[in-house]
Amino acid sequence: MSKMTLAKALNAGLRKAMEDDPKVLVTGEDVGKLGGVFRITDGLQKDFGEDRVIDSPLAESGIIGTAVGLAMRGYRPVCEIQFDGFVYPGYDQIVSQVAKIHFRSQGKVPMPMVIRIPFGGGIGAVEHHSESPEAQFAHTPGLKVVACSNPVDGYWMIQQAIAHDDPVIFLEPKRQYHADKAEIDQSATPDPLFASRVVRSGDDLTLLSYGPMVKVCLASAEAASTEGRSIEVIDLRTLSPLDMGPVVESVRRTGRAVVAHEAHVNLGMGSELAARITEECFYSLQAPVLRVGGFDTPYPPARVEEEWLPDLDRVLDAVDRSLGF
Amino acid sequence: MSKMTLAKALNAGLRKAMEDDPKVLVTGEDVGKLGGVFRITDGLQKDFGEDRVIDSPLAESGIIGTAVGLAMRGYRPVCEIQFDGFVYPGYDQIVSQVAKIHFRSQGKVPMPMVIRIPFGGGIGAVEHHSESPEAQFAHTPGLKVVACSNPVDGYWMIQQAIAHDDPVIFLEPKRQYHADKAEIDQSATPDPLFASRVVRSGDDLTLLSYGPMVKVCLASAEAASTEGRSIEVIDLRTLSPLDMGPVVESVRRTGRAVVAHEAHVNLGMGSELAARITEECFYSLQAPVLRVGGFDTPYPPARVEEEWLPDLDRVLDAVDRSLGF
Amino acid sequence: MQNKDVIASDFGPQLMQGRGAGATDGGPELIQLLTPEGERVEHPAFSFDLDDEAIKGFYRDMVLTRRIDVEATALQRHGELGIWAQLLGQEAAQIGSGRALLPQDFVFPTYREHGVAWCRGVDPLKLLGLFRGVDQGSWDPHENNFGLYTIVIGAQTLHATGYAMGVQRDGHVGTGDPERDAAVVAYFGDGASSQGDVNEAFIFAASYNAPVVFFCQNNQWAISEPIERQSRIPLYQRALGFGFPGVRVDGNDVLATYAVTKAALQRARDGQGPTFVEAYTYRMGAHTTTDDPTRYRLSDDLERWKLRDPIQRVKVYLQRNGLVDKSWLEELDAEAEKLGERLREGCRGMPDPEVLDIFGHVFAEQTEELARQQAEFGDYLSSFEEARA
Amino acid sequence: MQNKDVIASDFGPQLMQGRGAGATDGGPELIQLLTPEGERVEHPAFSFDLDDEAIKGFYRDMVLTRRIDVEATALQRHGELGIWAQLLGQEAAQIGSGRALLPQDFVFPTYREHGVAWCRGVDPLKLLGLFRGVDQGSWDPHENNFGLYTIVIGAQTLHATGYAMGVQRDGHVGTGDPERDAAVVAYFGDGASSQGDVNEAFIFAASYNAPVVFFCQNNQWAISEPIERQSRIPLYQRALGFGFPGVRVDGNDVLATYAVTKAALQRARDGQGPTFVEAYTYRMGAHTTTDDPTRYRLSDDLERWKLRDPIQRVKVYLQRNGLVDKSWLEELDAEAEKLGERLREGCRGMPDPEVLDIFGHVFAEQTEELARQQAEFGDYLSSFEEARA
Ligand SMILES: Cc1ncc(C[n+]2csc(CCOP(=O)(O)OP(=O)(O)O)c2C)c(N)n1
Ligand SMILES: Cc1ncc(C[n+]2csc(CCOP(=O)(O)OP(=O)(O)O)c2C)c(N)n1
Ligand SMILES: [Mg+2]
Ligand SMILES: [Mg+2]
Repeated sequence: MSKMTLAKALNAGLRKAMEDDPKVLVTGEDVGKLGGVFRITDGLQKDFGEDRVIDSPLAESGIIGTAVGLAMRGYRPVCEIQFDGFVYPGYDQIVSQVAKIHFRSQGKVPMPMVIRIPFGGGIGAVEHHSESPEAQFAHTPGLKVVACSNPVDGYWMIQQAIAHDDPVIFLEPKRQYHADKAEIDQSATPDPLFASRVVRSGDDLTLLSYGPMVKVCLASAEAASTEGRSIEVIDLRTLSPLDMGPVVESVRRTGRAVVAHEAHVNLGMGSELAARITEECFYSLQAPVLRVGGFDTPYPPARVEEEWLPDLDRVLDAVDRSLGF
Repeated sequence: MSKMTLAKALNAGLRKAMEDDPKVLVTGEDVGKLGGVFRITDGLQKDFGEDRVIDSPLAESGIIGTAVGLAMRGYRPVCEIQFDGFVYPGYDQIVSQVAKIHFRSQGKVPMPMVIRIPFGGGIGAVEHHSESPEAQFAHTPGLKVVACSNPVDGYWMIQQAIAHDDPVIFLEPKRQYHADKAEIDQSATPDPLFASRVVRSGDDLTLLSYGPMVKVCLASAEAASTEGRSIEVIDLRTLSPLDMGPVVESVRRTGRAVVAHEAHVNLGMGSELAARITEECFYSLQAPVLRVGGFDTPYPPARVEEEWLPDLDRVLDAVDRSLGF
Repeated sequence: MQNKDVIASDFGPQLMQGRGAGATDGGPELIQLLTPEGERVEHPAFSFDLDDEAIKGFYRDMVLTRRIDVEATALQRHGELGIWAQLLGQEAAQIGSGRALLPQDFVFPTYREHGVAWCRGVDPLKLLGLFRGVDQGSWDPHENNFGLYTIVIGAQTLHATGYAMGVQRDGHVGTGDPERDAAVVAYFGDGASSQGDVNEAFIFAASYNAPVVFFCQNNQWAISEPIERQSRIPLYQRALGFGFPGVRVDGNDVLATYAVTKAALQRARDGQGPTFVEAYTYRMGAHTTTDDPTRYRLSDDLERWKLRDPIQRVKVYLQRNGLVDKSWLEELDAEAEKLGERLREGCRGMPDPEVLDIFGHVFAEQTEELARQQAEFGDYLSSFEEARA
Repeated sequence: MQNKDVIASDFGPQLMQGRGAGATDGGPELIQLLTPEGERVEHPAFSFDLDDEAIKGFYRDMVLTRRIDVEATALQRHGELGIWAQLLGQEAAQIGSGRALLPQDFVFPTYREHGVAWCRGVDPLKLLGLFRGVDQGSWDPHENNFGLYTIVIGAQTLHATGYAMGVQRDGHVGTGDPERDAAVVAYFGDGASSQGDVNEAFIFAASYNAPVVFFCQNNQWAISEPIERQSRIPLYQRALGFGFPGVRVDGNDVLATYAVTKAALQRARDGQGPTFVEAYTYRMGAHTTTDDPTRYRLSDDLERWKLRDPIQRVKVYLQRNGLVDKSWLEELDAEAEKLGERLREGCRGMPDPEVLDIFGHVFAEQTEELARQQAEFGDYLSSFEEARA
C-alpha cells in the first residue's frame, strides 16, 4: 500500500472504522461535502451517507451535546472540532457531561465518543487557530487524551480511539497533516493506544514530547548527536493517562529529562511530567526536569510564531542547560 | 469594627468598591433581591439599584460576554458565577475573549473585570457544586487568578481585584464563607494582591496551599509541631502569576515542600509548583516536592467527600513521606 | 430602564407581551380542559380522550407524587437529605406529560421531575439517593427509558436532541408501527430557556427535524428571578423563531397537559419533528429546601396560585361527578401513608457509598494510574484500621 | 430524513418555509427599494430619505470597498497575506448599514466587515494586518467606534449587547438628543445564528431592552453549509421568538439596507430596544482564499446571483438618470487605482512585529514572571546575534 500523509492516514483510519462498525458516526462543521477544512473526512459522506457523516449547525456545544445523546442511543460518534480554539464553546459539555456521565451513572451509561481536534500552530493562521488545549482536558478526570505525531500512528490510533469505550480527546498536529508521508502496513498489529514509545534511544538525556514537537525533538537529538550527545526521545502518544513506565525507565538511566510542547509552559503537560519524574526518579536525577514550550502569552500573530514556538535551537538550549547541571 | 465571616467580609469589600467607584457593577444570577445564593451580594441591589447590581438571565456565557462589552464601555463588571461547576458554559468567553482582548488590541482595550467563583467542596452539595477549576484558568495567559482563604484577605483582595486593570479570576472558598470570624481593620494597609504570604514559619518543611486548604494545612502544622516537627505554611493567595519569591526562599531553607489543594493532583497547581520549585531549589531539595489533592476521579457524592478530600491526616501523611526521604 | 412594550413600528407584527411571574392567568392562548373549579371545558384543537378511570389514575399519581415530595422535604428537614428540589404545584404538568409517554419513548429530566420518574416506574426511593449524597442517580436510564437527573441547566436538552437523532437513524420514526415509533422528551425550566445549549437544541432539532418534544415547565421562577428576566413574551412563542410549533398549556390542568403532550409526542413519532410545550404552572414551594422565597416574592402570588392547585381541581371533579367515594379516598391516603413510611425507612437505611468504589466508576476501562491511586488509598485507609486495632 | 415542511397541525400558525441557499428570491417579505434592474420602487414602511448625491456616494463606497477586497485577494495570491475573507457581493449590505450609523454608535464586526470599516473611517491598510499575520487588528476601537474583528463565531454579539447595556447606564438612550443617543450594531452571519452566544445575546438584549441592532448578513453559506442547515425558516423570524422585531431586507440593495438599518438604529437610540435585520445577500466569493466552493455549491447559483450584483444596479440607476457621466466614473476608477496601489505598497511595507513586544501586550500590568520570560528570551535571541557577529 502506498505512502500516506497524516491527513490521508486519518481519513483511511476513519473510513476503516466506519466500515467495521455501522454505529460509528462522524459529526461536525463542514465534514460532509467539503470533507472538513483539512479534508480529513474527505469522501466519507459520499460513501456512508448523510446519516452517518453529519454536517452540524455552527455550534460546538450542540455538536458535543447531541453526540452525548447519540452515544446514549448506542452510537459511537466521532466529533470534529474545526480548530483547537473552537473547542471552548463545547467545553462545558465535554468536562461536565462527556467526562462525568459514566461516573454519574456508576457505569450504566458508557460514553464511547471521540473528539478530534486539529491542534497546535505553525501554519501561519489567524487567532484561535493554533491553540494547544491538551492540559485542560488531561486535568479533567473521565477523559482520556491522546496525540498522534505521524501517519502510521494516525491510522491506527484513530481506529483504536473509536473502538475504545471511554471518551477520547484525539489531538491531531495540524502542521503535520500534509508534511511527511509514511508507509502503512495495514496487516501489522499496532502498539496499544495508551502506550508511550521510545522513538530514538540514547543515554545522556531523555527528551519527552508529543504531537507536532516529536519531529522537532528528533531533529534536535540528531543535531545533538553531532556534538557527541546521545539523547533518547520519547513520543508520549498518550497524555491522559500518562504511560510513565518507559519515561521512568529512561530517566533513571539518563538522569536528565527535558519536556517539549507548544502549549504554554505554565501548567502545561511538562509541569505534570516534571512533578512525576522528580517523584519517581529523585535519586537518579542529575538535573531538574526542564521544560521548553510556549511562553505565557496568548498565541502570537503568525509572523512571529516561528520565533515564539519552541524549535530545535530552544530544545537544544534546554538540553545544554540540563547537561550543564 | 466587629468581627466578620468571609461572606460578610466579601460583601463589605464589594460595597466599599461600589462606593469608591461608580463604574463598578455587579452581575450574575440571583445577585439582586436574593443577594446571591451565598448572600455575598446581600443588600447591594437595594442600595445601588438595579442598574449597578444586575440580575442576569440564566446564561453564564451571556454574563461574561456582556461583561466584556460593559468593560469596553468603561465599566468594571464583577461577575458572580453561582457555583464553580457552572463557570464552564462561560469558559469560551473567558479564555478566548476576556483573556485575549488586551493582547489582541495591543493594550488599546483593557479588560478590567472580576469573575467571582465560589469554589471547592466540603459543603455536602450535589454534583457540579464542589469543583476546583483554578488550574485551567492559571494555564490561560491573559488571566490573573487569586484565591482568598480568610475574612481579612477577602475584604481587601476583592477590592484590589476590582481596582486592578486586568481580568482577575477571584476564587472564594465556599466552605469558609460562614466558618470563622475575624476582626478587620479597615484603616490597615493590605498586602499586595499578587503576593504570597508565610502564615506560619518553620524549618523542617514548607507546606504550600491556598483557599480552603490553608486552614487544613495550619492545623496539620500544629499537629506536626506536637511531634516536634517545625513546618512552615505558605498561603499562596495568587495562583497566576505565582509569587515564587517567598516559596523559593522557604524551600531553600527547609529543603522539603508539600503542596496541598482540593483540585485533582494531575495537572493541578501542585504540578506547576513542583516543577518550578525543583528547578529553582534543585540543590536544596532533600526530597521531591510531594502533592496532596483530589484523586483523579470526578468529585464524588457528598457522603464520601470527607474521605475523598485531602484532610489533616493526608497532609501529615505526605509530610511524613517527605521527611522520610 | 426596561421598556416593557414591544413596539411594533414598521418592524413586523405586534408581539404579545408576557404577563410575568405575578400573573396566574396564562392568557387567551392557554389550553385548558379542566378549570380550577373542576369544570371540564372543550378546546377546539385538543381533547382528552381517556375515560374517568384514567382521571382517577391521574389523581392517584398526583397525590402520591405530592406525598413523595412532602416526605422528601421532611427528610431534608430531619437531616436525612442534604437538599431537596420540591415539585409542589407542578404535579399536573409532570403526571399529565408523563402519562402521555409510551414505553419506547425516552425522557431527559432536570432535577425536579419526580412525577415523571413516577410515571416511568422509577422507584421513588432511588430519587432520594442524589439528594442524600449517596450517589448521583442510581437508576438505570435504559431500564425505564428515563435519563439521570441533570443539574447543569439546559445540558440535557442537547442530549435529548442527539438521542432523537439516534432514534431517526434507527428508523424508529414515521413507520406507523405504534410499538416502534418513538419520541424523546426534554424537560427543562423557564430559566433554562436562556441557556445557549437549550437554544442550540432547538436549532439542531429543527435542522434535523428530530423527534423530540421540548417540555418546559414555566413555574414562573428561576430561583429568585421571575420569568420576565428570561423572556418578555410568552415562552412557547420562542419555538416559532426556530421554525417549529409551540403551545402553552395549563400546567396545573392534568387533562390538558396529557392531551397536548400526547399530540406533541405523536407528531414526533410520526416524523413531523419537534414541538415546544410550555406548561404554565407555578413553583409553590421554595426553589430547593435551602432557598428562602420570602426574600424575593410576594406571598399573595402564592395565595392566588393556591386557588389553581393542580390536585384540588381534579378532586372536585371526581367528587362532584360521584366518581370517587370516601373509602376510595381513604384507601389512597392509606397508600400514601405506606409510601411515606417506605421512603422514610428506605432513606434512613440507605448505605453510604464506599469511597474506594468511586475509583471504579470513572471509566469503562480503568487506567493503571487510577488503579494505583485506588490501591494506595486503600492501604492508607487500612493503616488507620490497623492503628485502631 | 429531514421533513422540510413545518406542519401546522393543532400547534399554532403555519410557519413560512425558508427558500434555501439556492434561492436568489428573498420572498414576499423582502424589503427592496432598488431593483436588480436599477428601478427605484416604493415600500409601504420604508423609504430612502437621501438625495442622489448620497447615492453617488454609496456607489463610490461600494466600488472602493470592492477594490479593497480585490486587491487583498490578489495580495493573498501573491503571498503577501496569509488568508483573506472576501466580501465580494456583500458591498451593499455593508455600505448601506455602515452609512446609516452616527459617529456615537458603536460597531462589533466579524472578520468580513471591510465595507463597514470603510464607512467608519478605519484605514483599509489596517485591515490587512490581521490577515498578513503582523497583528490581530491594529486600529483603536475607540477612535472610530469600530471594534476589532472577532473570529470566534458569535462572541461579539454578546459584547455588543453588553456595550449597549453600558450605553443605557450612561443615559445615552431615549433622551431625544441626536448627538447623544447611541446605538450599537452587532454584525454576524447566517451560520453564527446557530451559536449559543448569539441566542443568549438576543435574550439579554430583549431582557434589558438594550439599544442594539443585530445585523445578520445572510450570505446563504457558512463555509460549505447552506442556510437550511442553520434554519428552516427565514432567519429574520428568529427574532420574533425572543420578543423583538425582525425584518428581511434585500442586502444587495444599498438604498433599502440603508433605510431599514437607519430605522432600526433610531429605534435603539429612542429606547425601543433591539431589532434583528436580516440582510439577504450572497457570498459571491469563496469563504476565504483558502476555501474551494466548487466542492459544495453549484456555479448556476452564483450566476443567478451575479444578476443581482449590488453595485451594478446602482450604476444602471445613476447612468439611466444621467447622474454620473463618463468622466465621473473614470475619476472613480482612478481613485480606486490609487487606493489599490496604496494597499499593495502599504501591505508589502508592513513591518513584521517584534517577538519581544508580544510579552508587553498581555496585561495592562505586566507580571514579573512575564518580564522575566521576556528578558531571558531577549538574552537568548541576542546570544545568536553575538554568535553571528
Ligand atoms: C449552568 C448552570 N447555571 C446555574 C445553575 C444554578 N441553578 C440551579 S437551578 C437554577 C434555576 C433554574 O430555573 P428553571 O430553569 O426555571 O428551573 P426550576 O428550578 O424553576 O425548575 C439555577 C440558576 C445550574 N444548575 N446550572
Ligand atoms: C466558534 C467557532 N467555530 C468555528 C469557526 C470556524 N469558522 C470560521 S467562519 C465559519 C463560518 C461562518 O459562517 P457565517 O456565520 O455565515 O459567516 P460568513 O463566513 O458566511 O460571513 C466557521 C465555521 C469559528 N471561527 N468559530
Ligand atoms: Mg422555573
Ligand atoms: Mg454566511
